[in-house]
Order: sequence, then structure tokens, then C-alpha cells
Amino acid sequence: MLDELYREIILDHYRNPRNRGELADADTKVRGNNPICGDEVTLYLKIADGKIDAARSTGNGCSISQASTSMMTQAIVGRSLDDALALIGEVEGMMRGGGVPEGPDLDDLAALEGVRKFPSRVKCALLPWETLKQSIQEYRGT
Amino acid sequence: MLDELYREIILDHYRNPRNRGELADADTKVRGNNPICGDEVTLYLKIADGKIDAARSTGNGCSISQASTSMMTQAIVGRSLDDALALIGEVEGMMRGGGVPEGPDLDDLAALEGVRKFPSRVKCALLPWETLKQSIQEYRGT
Amino acid sequence: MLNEQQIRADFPILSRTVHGKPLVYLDSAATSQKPRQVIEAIVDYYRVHNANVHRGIHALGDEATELFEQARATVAKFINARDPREVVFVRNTTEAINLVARAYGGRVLGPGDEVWTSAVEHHSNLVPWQRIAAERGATTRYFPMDDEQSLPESALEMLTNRAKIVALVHVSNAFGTIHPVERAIAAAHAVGAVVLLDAAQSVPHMPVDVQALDCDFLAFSGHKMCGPMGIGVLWGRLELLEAMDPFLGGGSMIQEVFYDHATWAEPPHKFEAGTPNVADAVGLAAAVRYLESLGMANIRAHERDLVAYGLRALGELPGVRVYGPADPDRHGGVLSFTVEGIHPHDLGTILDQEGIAIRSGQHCCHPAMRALGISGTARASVYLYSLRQELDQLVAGIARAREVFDLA
Amino acid sequence: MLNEQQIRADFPILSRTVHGKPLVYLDSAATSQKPRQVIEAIVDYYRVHNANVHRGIHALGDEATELFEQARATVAKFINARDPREVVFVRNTTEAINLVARAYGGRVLGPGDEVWTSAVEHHSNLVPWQRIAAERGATTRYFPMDDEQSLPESALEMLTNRAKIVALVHVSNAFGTIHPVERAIAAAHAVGAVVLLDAAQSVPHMPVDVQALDCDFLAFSGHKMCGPMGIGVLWGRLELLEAMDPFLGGGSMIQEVFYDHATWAEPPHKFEAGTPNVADAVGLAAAVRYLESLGMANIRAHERDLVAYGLRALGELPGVRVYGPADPDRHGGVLSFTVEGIHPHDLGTILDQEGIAIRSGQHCCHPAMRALGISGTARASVYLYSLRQELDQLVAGIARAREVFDLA
Ligand SMILES: Cc1ncc(COP(=O)(O)O)c(C=O)c1O
Ligand SMILES: Cc1ncc(COP(=O)(O)O)c(C=O)c1O
Repeated sequence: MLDELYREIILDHYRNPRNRGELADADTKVRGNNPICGDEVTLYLKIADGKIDAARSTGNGCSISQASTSMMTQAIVGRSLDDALALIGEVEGMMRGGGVPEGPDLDDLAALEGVRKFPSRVKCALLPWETLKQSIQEYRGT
Repeated sequence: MLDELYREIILDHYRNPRNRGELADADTKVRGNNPICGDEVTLYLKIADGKIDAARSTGNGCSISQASTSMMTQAIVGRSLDDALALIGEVEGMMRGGGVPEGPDLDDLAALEGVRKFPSRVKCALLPWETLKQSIQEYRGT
Repeated sequence: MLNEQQIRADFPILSRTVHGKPLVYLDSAATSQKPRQVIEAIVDYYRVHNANVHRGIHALGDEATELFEQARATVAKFINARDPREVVFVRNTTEAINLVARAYGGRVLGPGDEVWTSAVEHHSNLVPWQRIAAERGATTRYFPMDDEQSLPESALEMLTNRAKIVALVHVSNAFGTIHPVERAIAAAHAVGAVVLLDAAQSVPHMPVDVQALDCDFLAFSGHKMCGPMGIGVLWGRLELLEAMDPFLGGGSMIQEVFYDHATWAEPPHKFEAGTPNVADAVGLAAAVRYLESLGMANIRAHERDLVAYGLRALGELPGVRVYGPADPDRHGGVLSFTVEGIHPHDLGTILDQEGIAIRSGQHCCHPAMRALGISGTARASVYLYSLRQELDQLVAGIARAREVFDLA
Repeated sequence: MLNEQQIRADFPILSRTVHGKPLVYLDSAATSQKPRQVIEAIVDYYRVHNANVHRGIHALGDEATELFEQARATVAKFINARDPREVVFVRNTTEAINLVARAYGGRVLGPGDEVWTSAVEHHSNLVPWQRIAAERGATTRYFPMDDEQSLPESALEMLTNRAKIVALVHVSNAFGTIHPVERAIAAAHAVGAVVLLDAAQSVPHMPVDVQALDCDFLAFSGHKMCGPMGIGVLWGRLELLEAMDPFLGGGSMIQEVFYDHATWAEPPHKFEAGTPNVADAVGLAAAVRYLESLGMANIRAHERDLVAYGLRALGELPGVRVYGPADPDRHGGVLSFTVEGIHPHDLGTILDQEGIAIRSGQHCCHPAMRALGISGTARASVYLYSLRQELDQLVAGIARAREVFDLA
């Protein structure tokens, strides 16, 4: 069962996080945290014409939260804000037993599917996605 | 067992309380109450040369508290404050299983002995005696 | 209809004796007895699942957390809350009211503002308001009671827009009155006040639907509804809970803590500082399931029948005065009465010798007793396991007391 | 010496399995497991004696009241209190500290005054002080920790007579440090401050004597000492309790209530508003008797042995850093550590698959973790039922985790 959680691709994203670091001219900068385990993510987005042009992150936490963050920053660049919101919904759905998201740049995300067998870790996987949702809401001023 | 609690003499003091009413020129006036059952006693004492010259009471409550009050006002008149304090101790002792107080004017008090088999009623019997203790302490300014 | 025999078999304590007589428990308004289903739920929790909650990572912690949050959802559904996050676990009704007084009242009350309660409130719905009002320079005011110890609708006209909070007992523990709270809630909302219902004596005994009532806060205790001691519920509208200050500070109610400040978690956790009483929340959920299996409407019908029977029987006794509404439709499972010539306390002792447990005194309602000019009442209160035959025993016990006091 | 086999047989949960493996419960600092003696005491209370307390007149009420007050006396004797009236029953440590913060701190603190705690406190001993200090215009200050996460004695020189309250953890839940509180108490008294000890992790694990310690308040939780959830204790010097404001308002804590004001009962009832958690107080008393039957000194010796063993075993593992004092005489039953390359949360999940329950994270000590520059630790905590063999399994589990993360 542990193999389903710690798939090679997750450990790879954990050890070599993509899009890591601050984004100097970010349009949004939002910090999310999980008060119980101490995971934290700060997400920087560059947004133009309703589209995410760049995404970077800082923070620290467990392999799941950090790998999920890394995968997310890969997956969302180039997507419209509405597409990104839909993707958040798909990832949440996957954690509740739905299918894996499909589409360009989304292959890695499927590796998160195994998390749903570990209920106490679902929060870790969703932390960056909740932070993304908040970023979009802040950007849109809602 | 009820006969031991509701002895004839207790019912008599309940129905015909002795020394009932206010005492206009009292040296002490102290109110005691039991917040759970609502029993209350206000005790008026006239004191001279360290001796209780008169005792009267107002208030209301159950047969045990009111009979005990009535008996007490009978028993303490003419006694010195120190004797009264000692008598309080004897009555408390009787409630914990000690003997009955003996001496002039104390015969009726023995009827309270049966109360000790009813733990939740001991408080009722002791209410006037605690009020007496407080009266003496107030009088002595301690 | 309730199956009396089956129900009584569920309550182990009902088969014990007192002073050599079978127990006749007529003190359920003080605390209810517990069915084996509730006792077993607690035992199962401790024997199999026990762990601290919301701190996860291990299987026991996950199980305990799930049981705890399921209990919250069970309670939420029971009172028809919109969202389980509206259910805050506390110790008892008293703590729930203190929480609202401090965390809501402490925020909204200012000089000139008024908190309204009624003349017949339990101390737990008086003292917290007196204290917070005094602290904030606000005033406490009281609806009067009519001669059936019920809230007269005309009194609601006394409300003005100075009223910020109206805190009312739903069913009186002292007199059994089922107050017309729907009208009071509408009147309070009309002047912009929020309404807290002290539902300690309603939620255990009748269907209660927070959305239908349209109240803003509701407080009740597990121990009065077949659940364990040490667990109670504050229900509040989510938007109010979100806007409120926290209550107690500590673990679980925080988002982040720094040396110089802290930020708060969302409701309900914001109000649940420290390790919660998981076992008893699980026990309360078992109690709710037990009550639901019988049906709250059936429970109320059973008690209404007993109250109608008891009102009639007591009313026929010489020297007995029964308080509260004469109409059993407006009278919960509490029979509060006095017997001329016998102090309630004495009556209680004499009945106890017969194995009959009632309560005597002021029932935590000093001001109401003072207003009525009495030093207390005797109170026989029924629940789902009570029987008509037990009320017959009560009546026989009163006759016996009259003998002891040479009144018969 | 404890009889390990006999003790383990007392704890039903210890024979269960998790993910198909026997449970290895190393999370007792979060909450302890319960022996059958405690579970049975609760069951017996509900099956035989259950009633509300202090409202007397019937046999069940008398029995429940006696059991409740006996429980108070049992707890008082256990910590060597002068008088049972010094023991206030609360829900948990968190509520106890909030009670003191509000009812004592709210009375004595003013602008310019200081409340001192330390850099390694649990949120429950931080947030209540931050809040009351902010409300009263006082300041919170913090003793630093040394590089073994212990309170350095030199720090005590920072106290001046502006310090009104010193609130310190006795044994740290995050690092296991047994702090030199005796010196801190003397130093605080020398400047006229009162001392509250957060004894959540000491009372369950070692002899604690409030008179010998000479502290002013002591707070602890039943659920961490083999007792039920939902019950905790505030001990306070009687004269302080008498001088304090009440905490929650409602039934039982009053002397008399009028429409416009109320007067208060004496301690401890003044602080116990509403129906108390009688069943769990009775359960706590059973837990105290259980602990006393083993002997607190024996329990501490057992844990000291385990900690010495665990410190050695963990210290030999590659990449493992253990926090807290290296000297097992100054180290309670908490082993807090990090493994390079594996986040504590991941370690927790991997160990859980082996049936081993530890806790990972910040242990309600955000500021201390931030000060150490770490995002949390893994924490294995032992109790009287823990075995050396379980620490061996922990060590093997860490090796397994290193494999999963390709570190081995
Ligand atoms: C040192 C310390 N203080 C306070 C607490 C809070 O205890 P509780 O959650 O029982 O209120 C704990 C336990 O979580 C603790 O370990
Ligand atoms: C109407 C009412 N309100 C409040 C309370 C207080 O409940 P608790 O003691 O469980 O806090 C009670 C019960 O005593 C009650 O009957």
C-alpha cells in the first residue's frame, strides 16, 4: 500500500521540485498552511488576460504537499483561471474517489491518486490547490 | 426510618415555632441560606456581657431547618457566647454520629439526632447553627 | 406509541432498588438515565478506537477523528442544522450560553444596549448575561410571566431596537411551560436582535428544528437526552459563528501561533480549545440514534400523555397546587407542585423512602420563585421510560407524606 | 518495577491490530489508553448510581454527589493538596489555564504588568495569556530555551516585580524536557508573582506534590493519565481561589440569584457552573487509584528506563536528531526527533503501516518550532504500558522509512 502513496514520481517531485522560488513581479502571492502538521506553501502567480502565465512556490512540508505543489505549478501554467478552477475541482474529486484528471501536462497528477487511501494525508495533497483557489479568488476580488 | 426524622417534637416546633419574629433592638442580625433547597433563616440576637439575652428568627424552609431554628433559639438564651459556640460543635458532632447534647434547655435538641441518617438533610438541620456561628463571629468582629 | 417494556429493559439503572423499593425515577429534568446503547458506545470507543483527534497520521487517530466528526454530523442532522460546522461541542448548556455571552455578547454589546431574558429563566441563562452586560455597560431586562408561568405574547411589545440579544428558555425546567418561542423569535428579529434558545429541556423531549424555529443560537446538554455527562452542544448560524471572537484559547482553536499573537481556526474548531471530549460526543451520537429510533414525535406524545394524566391526578389531591400551563399541549414533561403544609424538601425525603426520586427546591430559578413568593416546589419530571403507574406511585407517596405530617 | 504483562492485560485496546499488525501505541503524550478499571468505573456509575449532584433529596442524588466529592478528595490526595476544595474539575488542561487567565489574570493584570511563559509552551499555555494580557494592557514575555530545549536558570534573572504571573510547562510535550520548575517558582515568588504549572505531561508520569513544588496553580488533564476524556483538574491555593472572580456563570456556582445581580458560591463550586461531568470525575478517580496501585515513582522509573534506551537507540541511527535533554534524568517519556530527508509526516504514515502510532508535526508548539527553524518533529511517547520491544519496532520502522525514501 505504501507504494501507492510514495510513487517514484512523487518522490521525484519532492526531491526536485519544479518552479521553486519567489516570483518577483507576481500578481498574487498567497500563503496556505496546515496548522496540524505544519505544511506550508506560498504560491506566486503571474496572470494576464485571465490566464496563468507563470507559477512558482516556496514553503516546506511533507513529500505529499510539496510534490503536489510542484506538480500543480507545472499543470496550471498556460491555463485560464476558469480552467484552473475546474482542475482544482477535478483534483478534489480524485481525492474523494473520482477519476484522475486528463489533459495536456496533467500526467504526473495521476500519481496523487494513491493518497486517497490515506485519509489523513488528503489535506496535504490538497493544500496547494486550496491556496490556488484562494489566489484566484483574491485576484478576482471576490 | 421516617419516624426517626419526623419525630413528634420536630413537627411541633415546625408548626409552632418558638421565638419567631424580628427583634427590634438586636445586636446582631444575620441571614443564612441554602442555595439548593431555598431554606433561609434570619437570626436576631441580643447580647450583653458576653451572654445571649434574647434570640428570635424569621425565615422559611423545610420542617428540619425551621424546627432546628426554633429549638436553637430556645436552647441558647441565657448561654454565654463561648457556651453557644461549644453547643454548635456538639450539634455538628451529633450530625456526624456523636452523642446528643445534654444540659438545661437542651432536651428537645435530641430529636434532631435522627437527621443524621438522612445525609441530604443534615445541611437543613445545621443551617441555623451556622448562622449562629456567623452571628457570634460578626459580633466579636472576627 | 412507545414499547414501554422494551424501552425499560434498555436502561440498566431502572431495575435497581432504593431503600428496598423499586426505583421510580422522576427526576429526568435534572439528568436522564442512560440506555445500554449509549454506555456500550462509550465502552467501545475506549476499548477499540481511543486516540486524540485532528492530529492524525495514525489509524487510531483517524478513527477517533472520524467518529468525532460523525457525531457532529449526527447531532447536526438531529436538529436540522444546515451544516455540521454549526455544531460546537461544549460541556453542557451552561457552557454553551457562557460561550455566546462572551464571544458574541462581548463583541456586540455596548452602553445602552439591552439583553432580554424572561422571569422564568434557569440561572444558566441569567448569570452569564448579567455578567457580560455589566462588563459592557449594557442592561439586562426581563419579560414577565403570566399566571401559568408562561411568556405572554403581549410582553414582546416591550422589545425595542436597543435589544441586541434575546435569550429565552424553550421549555421551563421549573414549571414545564412550553413557551411560545416562535413569536418571540419573530419579534426579536423584527427589532434586529439575535435569539438564543435554552433548549436544555426541549431538544431531549420533542422534535426541534433550528431552521423551522429560525433561532440564531441553540444550547442543550447531552446528559438530559440519554447521553453522557460532560458533553453538550451549542448550535449557531455559521455566519454568526464566523464573525464571533473565540472563547477559550489553546490547542485546536488556532490557525497559527506566534510569540506575540495568534490567528484562529474556522468554526467549529475555533470554539473547541484543547482535547475535546471525544468519547462522550460518540456517546451523545449514540443517544441521538436511540432517540431517533423511537421517534421524537412519539416521545413527545408519550410524555404529553403522562403529563395530562399527572396534571389530572395531582389536581385532584387536597392542598396540591400545580404550576405551569393546565393545557398539556403547552406543558412539557415537568410536573412542578406544592403541597400545603409540607415543604417540598420534606416531601422529597418522604418520597425517597418509597423509592421515588423527585427534586425539590428552586430548580436553579431563584428569581422566579421569589416572584411567585414561594420557597420552592416539588418537581416530578418524566421521560421516555416513565410510566403512568409511576405517577400513581407518586400520588400514593404524597398521601403518605400527608399522613406523616398529620394532614390526612 | 512494573509487571509489564499484567499491566498490558489491563488495557483492552493494546491487543488490537492496525493494518494487520499488532498495535504499537507510542502516542501517549497526545492521549493515554484506558485500563479496564477506569472503563468499568464509568459503566458502573451509569448503570447503578447516575443522577445530578448537589441537588440531593433522593438516594441516587446522594450517591452521585458522594462519588463526585470522593473523586475530588482522591485527586486532592494524589497531588498532596491541603484541602479537596482546592481541586476544581474542568474539561482539560486548556480550560484550567483559561480559567486562571480570566478569573485571576483578568483581576490582577494591568498596564505595565507582565505575564511570563517560556519559548517552549504548548499553545494552551500561550494563547490564553496573550489574550488576557492584550485585554488588560499587560505584556507577555518569554524565557528562552537552551540548546537542549530546557529553561536555563540564568533566564530567571530576567524577572522583575512587573511580573505578576509566571506560567510554565512542567514537562514539555514537544521535547520531553523536565524543566527546573522549582527554581523558577522560587524566583517568581521572590518578585511577588504567582506561578501556574502546566502539568499535563508531569502529573500522569511522575510523583507531583503541590506543597513540595510550592506552586500556586496546577493544571492537568484526565485523558493523559489513564482517565477519561472530558475531565481535567485545576488545583489552586484556596486563598487565591477564594479571592478570584468566578469563571463561567450558571447553576451550582451561585449563592443567590436576583434579577439584577447574583452572589457566588465558595470554591470549588464557584468555578463549576452547570452540571459537572460526574461520570468522568469518577473515572478519573479510578485512574488515580490505578496509578497509585502501581506507584508513581515506579512509573517514572519505568519510563526513565525506556527513555534512556530510546535515546541511545535513536542516537545511533544515521540522520536522526533527537531533541530535549540527553540526560534521561531530565527527560520525560517523550522522544522527539527528526530524520534527515524524511518529513515527520511521511515518517508517521510509514510507521502507521507497521502498526506503530506516533505523532508528527508541531505538537501545538508553533513558536518553539519556528525558533528552532524546523517545520516539526516526529514524536514517540511512552507510558506505563510501553515496552522496550516497542522502541525496537520504532527503530526498525525508521529503517523501513529510509528504504522507502531511498536513503538506506
Ligand atoms: C504540555 C501540555 N499542555 C497542555 C496540553 C493541553 O491539554 P488538553 O488538550 O487536554 O487541554 C497538552 C496536551 O495536549 C500538553 O501536552
Ligand atoms: C432550562 C435549563 N437550562 C439550563 C440548564 C443547565 O444545564 P446544564 O446543567 O447541563 O448546563 C438546565 C438544567 O439544569 C435547564 O433545565
